[in-house]
Amino acid sequence: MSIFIDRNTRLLVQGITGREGRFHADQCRRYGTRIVAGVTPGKGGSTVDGTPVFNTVADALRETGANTSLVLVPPPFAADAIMEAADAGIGLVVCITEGIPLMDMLKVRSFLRLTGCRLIGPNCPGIITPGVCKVGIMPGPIHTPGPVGVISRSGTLTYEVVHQLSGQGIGQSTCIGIGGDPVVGTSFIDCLRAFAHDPRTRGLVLVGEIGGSAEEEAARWIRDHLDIPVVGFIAGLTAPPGRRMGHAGAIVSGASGTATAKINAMRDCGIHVCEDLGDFGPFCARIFANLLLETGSG
Amino acid sequence: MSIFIDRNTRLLVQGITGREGRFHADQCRRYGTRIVAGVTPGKGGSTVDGTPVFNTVADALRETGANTSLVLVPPPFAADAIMEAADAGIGLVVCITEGIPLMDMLKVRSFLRLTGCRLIGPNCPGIITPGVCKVGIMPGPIHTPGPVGVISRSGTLTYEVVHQLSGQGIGQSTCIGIGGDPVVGTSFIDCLRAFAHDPRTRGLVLVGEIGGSAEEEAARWIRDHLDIPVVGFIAGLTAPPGRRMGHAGAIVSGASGTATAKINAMRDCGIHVCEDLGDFGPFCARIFANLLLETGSG
Amino acid sequence: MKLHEYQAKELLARYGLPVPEGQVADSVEAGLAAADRLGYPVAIKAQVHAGGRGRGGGVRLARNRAEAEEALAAILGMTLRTRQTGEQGCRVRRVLVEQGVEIRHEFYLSILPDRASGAMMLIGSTRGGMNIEEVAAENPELITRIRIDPLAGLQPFQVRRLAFALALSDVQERSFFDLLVNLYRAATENDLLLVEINPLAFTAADRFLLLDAKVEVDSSSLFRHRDLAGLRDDADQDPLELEARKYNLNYIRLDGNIGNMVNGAGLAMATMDMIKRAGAAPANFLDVGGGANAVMIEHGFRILLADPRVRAILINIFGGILRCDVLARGVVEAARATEVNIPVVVRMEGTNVEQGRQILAESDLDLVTAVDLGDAARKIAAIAGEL
Amino acid sequence: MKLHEYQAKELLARYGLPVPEGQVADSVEAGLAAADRLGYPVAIKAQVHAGGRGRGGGVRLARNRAEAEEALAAILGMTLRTRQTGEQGCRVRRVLVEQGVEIRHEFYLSILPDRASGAMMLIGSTRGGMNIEEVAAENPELITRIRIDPLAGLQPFQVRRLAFALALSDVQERSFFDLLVNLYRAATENDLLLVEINPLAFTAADRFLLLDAKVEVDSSSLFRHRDLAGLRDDADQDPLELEARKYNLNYIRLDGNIGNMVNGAGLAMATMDMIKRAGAAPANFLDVGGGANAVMIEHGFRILLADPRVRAILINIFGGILRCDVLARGVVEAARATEVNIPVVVRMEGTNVEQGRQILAESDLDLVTAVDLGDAARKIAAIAGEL
Repeated sequence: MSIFIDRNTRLLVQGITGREGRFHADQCRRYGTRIVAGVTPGKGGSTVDGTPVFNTVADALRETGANTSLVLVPPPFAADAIMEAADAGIGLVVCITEGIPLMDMLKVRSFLRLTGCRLIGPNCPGIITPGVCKVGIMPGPIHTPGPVGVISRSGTLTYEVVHQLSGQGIGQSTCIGIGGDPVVGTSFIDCLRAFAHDPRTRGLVLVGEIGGSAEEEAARWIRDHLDIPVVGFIAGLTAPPGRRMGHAGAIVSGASGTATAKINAMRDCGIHVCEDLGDFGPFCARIFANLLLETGSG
Repeated sequence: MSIFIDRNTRLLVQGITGREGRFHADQCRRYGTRIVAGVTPGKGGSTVDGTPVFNTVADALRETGANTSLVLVPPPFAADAIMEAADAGIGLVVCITEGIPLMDMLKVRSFLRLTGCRLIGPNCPGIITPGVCKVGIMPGPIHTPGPVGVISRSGTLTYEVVHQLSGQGIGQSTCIGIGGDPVVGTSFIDCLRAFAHDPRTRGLVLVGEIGGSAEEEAARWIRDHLDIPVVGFIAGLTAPPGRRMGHAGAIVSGASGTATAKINAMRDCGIHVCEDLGDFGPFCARIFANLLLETGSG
Repeated sequence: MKLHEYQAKELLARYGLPVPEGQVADSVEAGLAAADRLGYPVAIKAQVHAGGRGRGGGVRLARNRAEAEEALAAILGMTLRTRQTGEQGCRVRRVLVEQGVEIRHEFYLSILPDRASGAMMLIGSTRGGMNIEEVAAENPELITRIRIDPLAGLQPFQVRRLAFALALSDVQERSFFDLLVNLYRAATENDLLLVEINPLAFTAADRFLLLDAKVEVDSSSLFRHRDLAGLRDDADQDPLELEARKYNLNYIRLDGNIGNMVNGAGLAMATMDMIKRAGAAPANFLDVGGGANAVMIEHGFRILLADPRVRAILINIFGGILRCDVLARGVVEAARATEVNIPVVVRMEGTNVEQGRQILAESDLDLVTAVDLGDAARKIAAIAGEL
Repeated sequence: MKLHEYQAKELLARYGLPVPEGQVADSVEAGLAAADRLGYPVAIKAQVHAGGRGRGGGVRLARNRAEAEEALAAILGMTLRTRQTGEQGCRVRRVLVEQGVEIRHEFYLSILPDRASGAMMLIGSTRGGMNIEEVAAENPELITRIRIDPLAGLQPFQVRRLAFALALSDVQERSFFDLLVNLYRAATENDLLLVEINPLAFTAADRFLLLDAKVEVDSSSLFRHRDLAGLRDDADQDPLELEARKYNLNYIRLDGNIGNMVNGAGLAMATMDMIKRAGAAPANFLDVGGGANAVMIEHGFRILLADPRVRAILINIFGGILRCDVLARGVVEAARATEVNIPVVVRMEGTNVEQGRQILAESDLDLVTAVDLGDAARKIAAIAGEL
């Protein structure tokens, strides 16, 4: 099993006629994702690599029954694209776009609450259920199916973590990049809640970074609700305060949002925090040892 | 049992220092409703008939633990008052005010969906659980406790109906006036859904009128979900098309919203429609006869 | 509250919306002067609160001065009868004289708060210039309805959706966004219950033009739109309805002869229905408000008695909290003050109802007391049978 | 992107917000002329992108011409050191000369998008003129935070709540509503990450005045705010950071001596942390973007090498989909083009990683290949040990 995406995912790609859109749509398709439609305003009626393109999400939904959308459009148009998908009745939107104005995201979040649509991202690599369905820009081959769920605020750091997990024979149930912006559609806790209902997920990896307090809140939620092993990692111990470290959300403001505070909160809540990224795989192999014996996926 | 209000209702009255506000707060109090606070901006710190008055709902909530609000403020300020209550965390708002601009109500409805607050009204008499709690302006003594739920778009017409029910010894579980405006906070179906979960409610009375299609939708919902006897009444058979009959929502537009269509829809869905208001009580006594024998409330 | 076309266009023009050049006129001379200034051809359009005025002869095109003079003379002062006005029709006191334009295509466009969805609704169709209800009945697929959340407001994707549905050309699409944004602002900022542009023309000069505009303002919102409140034109209103409005009474004239006065709109409708069931016909709808009092009742009596067709009156007050003794005294005094000389059936309910009935019975007036609604219906039926 | 106080006030004044009369000056002469025009007393305030400038001596009050001249001479050209600028400080090139006002009370007011609640946040306090973080630490009950839904916008009840919390007088309350409405509009229409008015003065003339204004604009929004984009002042920026921005590289200078170049911000932070764990210190943060390519890597090399403190470089590229042979060729060419003469450790991962490593190994450059992150850490530790 998995969370948010599975064999029933019928993917629509917004921005499919762009260079990035076409490339990543193709990568998802090759991974096995069922891509049913693309949307680019004004390009309705054409096809991209065999996928029909529509002018509006409403058209695409009516014609193809898409239920998930991957948004690969530039920042000025991304918020509108997300709202279009939500308004049309898409249940899950995954937005990769980096650099969406914060005010746009605040409005999008309220808009989505009115429609009941879930957004993953923006500024994220997407979501993948290894061996089944990939909705994002992450490299497919580093993933292997298995019992560990991965949630992360980062892109390539997630790939690194997953790569090391797979290297140790630790497969993943679903890997989600929630995004590096200060305001994202789906929080750590939203993911945790979903994983808690997935019986196949029997261990978790949480990859956080400086800025905000999402990791602290997630840690407390884990303490109160989960009894499966959780490994944590926090990037940014050496980040100077007051500077945005690449991600719009990665900033230590005054005394809040430091890596140390997050690591301490995680430890206090029983999370196994790995401090050496170079040793991440072996560290997880130790924590998840029982898990691997049980499932035989090691 | 009952729906929406009960012994745990802790009522706040917005506009309590006004003439109407004070009068109806007192009537509710005399009926047994626990009134814990009043709100009138600028009158914070005073009391009305022993009830403390606050400047803001947030203050009132913090100091008194109010969970329900009765809004008795003039139309220009009513939408803001409702949103203030919802924003502060009040779970149920009952708004009596007539004449709130429609655009205000549209915004209020979306705002309430963001907060998860329920609104009854506006332009309604309120809600009463006979013998337990009254949040509204209806005359208390005409009500008697019992097994029949009443839902209505009207004010005095509801009193008439309830009066005749009580006259026949048919008590009520909860009576709700959902309001005569075209856009209201709680629909017939919302009420039906709540009544469906109330085991003590074993019969229903639905009082509708011309305009819109809420009665038709309610009738279909009843057909699909309920198996208790339902009596219907529709006002406005003689209303001319194109004219608003007092209530902002009571208008036949073209072929839509006629009393005949509603009556037919109700009959088609198995609802017992009473066409003679003068005979309403005896009509209900016949329909609810078994009910009364079972409960002994007759 | 409906606006006249010329008022609607003035309002919309303030939002940067493109309307034809035009001028309102209330005489043939003024109309001709306007036409001369605008240049021919001109359209001459009756300004009345009724749809279907084109079919009723209220709109004419004039290619020259002579035609304009003829059209103005024909329209000004005419009694326009349309499906909406009914038989009595309504008199044309004003016309709008507008510059004629060459039209490439006509669209339909409207924005209104939608009671079913609780949202703003944007409606468009390629079938402009036609009655939209007929299009809806015959070609529903030619109508696009787009729901707009009232908090979020109009979004670019919604404009795109409509633009694609209307198959707009590139040149049309370019100005369509601003057009919709401005129209939406006009609708929401002025609490319009309807703004309907039918047709929205796309002209030979490659621009959109609001050829006709129907606007209805939410009367409940007038406290915050003083400017709009001033645009009310009651010339075609029933004088009794106007009189009732002065006293905050909700009165609507109907065709029957049994006057009735009720507190509360739902109960008032139900009372009308009861009169009909009793074999008579209600002369009116009259809601004196949920919390009726003696003064309201006196005003109500005066309104009812001002209608010479009224042969009997039914008063139905469900007071509940109201004290019936006070109410009964009000009814007696009002009946005396207005010198009622037709049968009056009074049914009331509320605190002290026995004392109330006694006061009615002891008065020197010919008031018939009903103990409940069934009784009231029977008594009205008896009176109606003797009329 | 931070604005200077004078830019912020110009922006806010366009929204009808009351700011003191003032003029910006970059010389003593210009400052004096401004002061003469405004009349004494005047406030003279350094215009730098750093808080705490008052304590650092960057703000002075001058009661007459002589004091103004002295203050201007002292502030213009000074190197201001505050908690925020750190030791190197920043040079004052401009001052704002403002009319002095008599103050009755000082409030604190700010509006910002709040990441925790995902809403706009309105913050107010009666403790104006003080560092709000200190107030929050010592007297949290004196700070009122009001959450504003971004779709619904600021509502009257929210203004009332703040007005009561600040215990405003009637005369204050009357203008407070417009003040907040305008400030909220300024914040949302300009994509401000922060607008902080501290203090908001209530003057002896019974009016509010924005005595100081701190504004930060969302850089991501500049595509729709051309006017604001033009206000960027990079005078105090690190030149390498400016250079990096030209190439869309995300570079931040740090205090160590191990340069590093990584694709992706999270991995870049983690790589810095690894360098620290290896016993060395990162010289920088450098994110060349998730989809790194040869050109980006060459630009990255140039930026790293332009810092004379850098004694070794670690390149960490997790390509995934990227082909490592292409990447490796890019690294080799870039290293050659930039004439790197310090140790470079390269760790990369992705398609064709073996060919990539071979290309690195076969180049005539002194590139150290690491097979994984652990290996990279050990190799950097070894190099750092020899520095």
